[in-house]
Amino acid sequence: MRPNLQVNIGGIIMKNPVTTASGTFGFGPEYSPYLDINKLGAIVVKGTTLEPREGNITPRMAETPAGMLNSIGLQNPGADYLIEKYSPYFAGLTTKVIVNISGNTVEEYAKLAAKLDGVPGIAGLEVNISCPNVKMGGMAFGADATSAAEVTRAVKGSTNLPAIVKLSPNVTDIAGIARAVEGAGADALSLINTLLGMSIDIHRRKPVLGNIMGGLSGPAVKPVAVRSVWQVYQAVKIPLVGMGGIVTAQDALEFILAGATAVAVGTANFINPLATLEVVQGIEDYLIKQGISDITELVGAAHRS
Amino acid sequence: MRPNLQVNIGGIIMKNPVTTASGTFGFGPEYSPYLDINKLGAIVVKGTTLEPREGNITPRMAETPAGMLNSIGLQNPGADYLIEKYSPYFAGLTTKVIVNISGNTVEEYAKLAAKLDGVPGIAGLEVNISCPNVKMGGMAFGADATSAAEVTRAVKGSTNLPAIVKLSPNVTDIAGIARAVEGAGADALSLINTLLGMSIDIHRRKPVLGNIMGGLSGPAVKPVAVRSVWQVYQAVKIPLVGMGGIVTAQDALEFILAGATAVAVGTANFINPLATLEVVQGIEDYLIKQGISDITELVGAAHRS
Amino acid sequence: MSKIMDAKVLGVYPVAPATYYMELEAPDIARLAVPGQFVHVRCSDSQDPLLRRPISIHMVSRPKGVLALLFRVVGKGTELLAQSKVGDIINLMGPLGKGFTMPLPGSRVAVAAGGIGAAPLVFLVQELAHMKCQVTVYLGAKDKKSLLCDGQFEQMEAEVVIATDDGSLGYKGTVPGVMSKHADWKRTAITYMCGPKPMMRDIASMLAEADVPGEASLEEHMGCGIGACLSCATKISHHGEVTNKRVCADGPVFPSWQVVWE
Amino acid sequence: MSKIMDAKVLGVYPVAPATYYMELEAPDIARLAVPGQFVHVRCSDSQDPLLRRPISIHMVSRPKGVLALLFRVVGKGTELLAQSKVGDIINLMGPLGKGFTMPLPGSRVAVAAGGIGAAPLVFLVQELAHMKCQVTVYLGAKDKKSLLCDGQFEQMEAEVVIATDDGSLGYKGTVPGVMSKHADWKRTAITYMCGPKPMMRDIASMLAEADVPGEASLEEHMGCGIGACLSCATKISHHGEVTNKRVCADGPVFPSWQVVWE
Ligand SMILES: Cc1cc2nc3c(=O)[nH]c(=O)nc-3n(C[C@H](O)[C@H](O)[C@H](O)COP(=O)(O)OP(=O)(O)OC[C@H]3O[C@@H](n4cnc5c(N)ncnc54)[C@H](O)[C@@H]3O)c2cc1C
Ligand SMILES: Cc1cc2nc3c(=O)[nH]c(=O)nc-3n(C[C@H](O)[C@H](O)[C@H](O)COP(=O)(O)OP(=O)(O)OC[C@H]3O[C@@H](n4cnc5c(N)ncnc54)[C@H](O)[C@@H]3O)c2cc1C
Ligand SMILES: Cc1cc2nc3c(=O)[nH]c(=O)nc-3n(C[C@H](O)[C@H](O)[C@H](O)COP(=O)(O)O)c2cc1C
Ligand SMILES: Cc1cc2nc3c(=O)[nH]c(=O)nc-3n(C[C@H](O)[C@H](O)[C@H](O)COP(=O)(O)O)c2cc1C
Ligand code: FES
Ligand code: FES
Repeated sequence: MRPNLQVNIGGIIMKNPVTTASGTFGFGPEYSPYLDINKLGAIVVKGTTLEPREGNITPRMAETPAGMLNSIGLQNPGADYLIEKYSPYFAGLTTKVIVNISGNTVEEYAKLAAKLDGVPGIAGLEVNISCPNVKMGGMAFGADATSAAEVTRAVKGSTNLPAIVKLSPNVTDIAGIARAVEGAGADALSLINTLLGMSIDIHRRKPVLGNIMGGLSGPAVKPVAVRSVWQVYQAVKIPLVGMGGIVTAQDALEFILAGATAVAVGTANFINPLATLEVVQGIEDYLIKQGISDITELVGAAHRS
Repeated sequence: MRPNLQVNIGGIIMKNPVTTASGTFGFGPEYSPYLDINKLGAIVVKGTTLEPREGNITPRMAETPAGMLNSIGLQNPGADYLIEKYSPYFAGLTTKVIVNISGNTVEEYAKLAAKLDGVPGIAGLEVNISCPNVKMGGMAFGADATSAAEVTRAVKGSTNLPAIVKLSPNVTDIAGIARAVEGAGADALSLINTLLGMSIDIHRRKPVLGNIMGGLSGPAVKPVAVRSVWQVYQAVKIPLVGMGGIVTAQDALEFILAGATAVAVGTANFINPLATLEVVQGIEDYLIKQGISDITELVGAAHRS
Repeated sequence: MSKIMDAKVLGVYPVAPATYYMELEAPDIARLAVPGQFVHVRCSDSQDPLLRRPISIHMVSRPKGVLALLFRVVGKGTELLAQSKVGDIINLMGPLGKGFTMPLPGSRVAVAAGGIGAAPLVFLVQELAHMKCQVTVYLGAKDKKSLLCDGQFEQMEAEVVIATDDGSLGYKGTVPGVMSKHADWKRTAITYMCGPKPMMRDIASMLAEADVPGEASLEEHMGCGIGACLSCATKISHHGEVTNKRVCADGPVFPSWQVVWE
Repeated sequence: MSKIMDAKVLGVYPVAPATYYMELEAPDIARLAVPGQFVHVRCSDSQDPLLRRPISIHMVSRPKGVLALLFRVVGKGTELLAQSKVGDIINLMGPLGKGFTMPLPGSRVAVAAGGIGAAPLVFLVQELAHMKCQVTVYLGAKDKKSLLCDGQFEQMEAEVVIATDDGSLGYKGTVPGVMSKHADWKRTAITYMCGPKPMMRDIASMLAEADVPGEASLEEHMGCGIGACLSCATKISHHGEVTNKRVCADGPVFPSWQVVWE
């Protein structure tokens, strides 16, 4: 018998626990030539803002040991374009589509949440309060429990869509922020966004990235991400979407055992466009081999061993 | 003409800017079969506490992508043993020896600092307020500007030795803590200590490390470390010792350009016991090639480009 | 047919200082590729280096199902590629990106190549030759021994005008330098270019002044290579409006007058 | 003479499922090594995998300057080692650690080996044979085809008592199981052991009960391999006091009655 892979992320029913990390999978169609997107539990699409944004200056990407820095800076065509151009495509998918949203102010988050409410094809929102690459609407909100809660409350007050709040690892106490966000009504949490980092070009004697600092992602950050999921799992009751350096099913299982109900694959898509599907398959194989009939039994199991 | 490599770290004159990261180089003799320690600018020895400590349970180490987790937990023979057994050896070296100290309480830091004052062979103290591997005497002090300043003041009030305060990257605002520590009288800062991380053994379904969480070091953390040095350089005037993932002279130069006056090699010693010397040589070669006569010209140069 | 595949290495040969020619068995790419497109190459199975490397399609042999690359070793990824052995398997994505716009058959065109920038232009000139175009290649390099592909261009009956920085072969100077002495390119349908940014910027402004169309193949650091991550943005000006375009998916070839040269 | 060196691969051969025998040109190690010591091996030039891997010294040929390793592929590092080719250069540190305590020449001794634990014991039995010791080897494996080094032990004129988990060769059961049926080891000067922890723990308690000395070679995950990082701590009880000792520098061989088996 095939094990149950279905999970519930704050009201979003995913047929399996694997989704994509925002900003690494475009809006979906980019990856269609490589895999059947409908086989994923959900896709989380590129960070969207109320108005279109051009993003940061280039270079926007630098490779680092087992990782990469990006400073895209939320380049995106804006919410209206998303609704007009992409939502029909989303509505045609059988996988769930989650839109990642950012704002410069609490009001912008609220407006955006209201605007996306009821748009066909959108199953939920991921509220990005942790982007290290923009001056406002980013990490500032996520660095502090009070403002993180405020954004959460504003979003929840403006939409009926499930809200997954995305946490930053660049904080002293991620569990405290998680508790505040849960208290403000978040349906689920996702973590981690990128670690703030930078590289210097020693020949030109200046930062590699045009924007100086960027967000570190990829395998390098996995230990920090697993630790964050572990700590937050102990602090809250709402479900967690774990991410940060997941390349294989083994990596994904570390997150699930640490307490994640679902996982997202980010940077690994660039290396292997089939990574998400391989993770789904590998999780299923593991469950069968271990004689576990339901993935949810595994969530947080490392806390109970 | 050979360029000047000499630097001054808060009163400790180093013949070149390269030292070792505490806990990765033992007390020195362990590496003598591999290199002439006297060729280094300084060595920073294993974290020392007032009383001997047995450290954490095993496993204490796990490899991660381009990095490693450790949860040694400050196993060390205690200050008396250090003074009796190692200080004569230290006194015989021509390189500078810096002792890394930790305490459970502010008073313990002060006592330790007083005890090491005037011990022959000890050139300075590195005050570890950032060890993620012990319940007390560790990261707790470094996670908060007030307690970080308090420890600094206590140490400075108890010793005439230069005090380098070692900062944790596991905080929301490392620059703020740096400012507080500078204000409390620190002679220099070193950064970064390890990032809090963990790994899970998916077969045994429990954390790999006996202590659950550990400190992440190695190339994986370099972008976070360079960013931290960059931010702290803008915040304080005292000299910085940069570390975190340095393997080559190129890596070390990134830290110097970001604002470090000296650099420490840690995890790389395990991979290549000659790494420190190769870094010294590579820095000198770079200076010659770039026609720079004094290393200090390079410190923070990426901020001025 | 997927755009991701394992390709077998058929040969790797050094052809100039730190420069290698590699042949791979990749029939799908050979069949579908057009000049100016690239492949996104996994240089190692390990996580160091982590990301793929974009390399232009240098030549294809459709009947043999062979893809040829020409690359310069500049870091870890290209070093690993250079070390690969016959029979090794290399994972590729491709063909990716939009290639050069082909002129009308029989047109007169110019091609400007600087250094390793010659790599994609061989495939281009191959196609132009099939289309009976009259091609002049302005080919630049640091010195004689670094010069790439001159023989190939000549075999395809292109006129080749050589410029070397040190004058060890042909004109002493840069490609824009030698072009400024030649007026030929002003009378062509289009000038295609690939090479260092300063070279392309200078040629682009010469073209703009002479009111001749041009296309430039750009480089930016890439993550996904397929338009999803927005790492590879480049500023493109269209009807006075400047927007960020993706080198991997909207390019790598752009009209030279639209590129915002910085 | 430094304890770090580049060694040339002279040969790599599969000898059992996922198990490889490797010869390296390492005259300094061959000259200095004693049984029970190990080398710390750099399996890759990249940062993935990052750390060295500790591998026991399986055999040395002093006249030829050859070091032999016997290893099982369990992950990335050993996989890379297994893939190395003749002529490849591998960086080694060694010989490291403290080896076995040698008995008086001509003594009667027992050796207990489980699985890949046989690797260092071949070097040991080689030396014991030179010392004209009378050696009984209790050799365990999962099954017949996984059994290691039986031929080598026999060539060195040791008595070999075989146990396999599935009974496909020799006694059906574990090494402590077969030892409990044999009384021979009780009359030896010492029992040396290397193998899975449960095996060594059981033998250690049998030895303690019979009041026979023993030495066990332990494993812990290692950073530096030379005593500097304290990664490889193991609990050792000495005169009732339990302290953390370093497997790399204070061991890997410890008196079996002092090991705190957990
Ligand atoms: C569309 C396109 C086509 C290209 N075609 C060729 C070709 O045919 N032959 C050839 O020799 N080179 C070509 N390049 C450049 C080639 O991609 C880089 O030289 C290569 O990525 C360097 O990798 P590395 O690991 O050796 O160097 P490193 O410097 O170690 O690379 C570090 C990081 O920077 C990126 N990077 C470094 N240089 C470049 C660059 N010039 N362009 C984009 N990314 C870079 C790498 O991809 C990697 O992510 C092309 C680049 C692009 C964008
Ligand atoms: C003193 C000593 C001698 C050894 N001698 C031999 C030998 O002769 N033949 C042999 O096959 N194996 C031997 N081992 C075990 C060998 O070191 C591991 O199998 C090897 O490190 C696994 O590396 P990997 O990359 O293949 O596996 P991975 O599981 O990918 O390794 C991940 C990390 O765990 C460490 N690790 C995993 N297993 C072990 C282990 N059993 N002991 C120590 N570290 C481990 C690795 O070194 C690495 O840091 C010895 C171990 C020690 C401590
Ligand atoms: C190129 C790139 C762009 C990203 N853009 C966004 C974004 O728009 N919104 C967001 O919340 N996270 C963004 N992220 C962060 C990822 O969603 C994810 O949290 C992070 O990369 C860690 O996962 P990974 O290591 O698997 O990539 C981006 C990451 C990358 C690499
Ligand atoms: C095994 C190990 C032990 C360490 N012990 C200490 C310690 O006792 N005191 C301390 O301040 N830092 C300690 N550190 C942290 C290092 O000094 C250094 O800050 C960190 O490893 C980052 O540098 P690296 O990436 O070059 O290793 C230890 C690190 C490692 C890997
Ligand atoms: S490389 Fe990802 S969009 Fe171009
Ligand atoms: S591995 Fe470093 S002390 Fe043993």
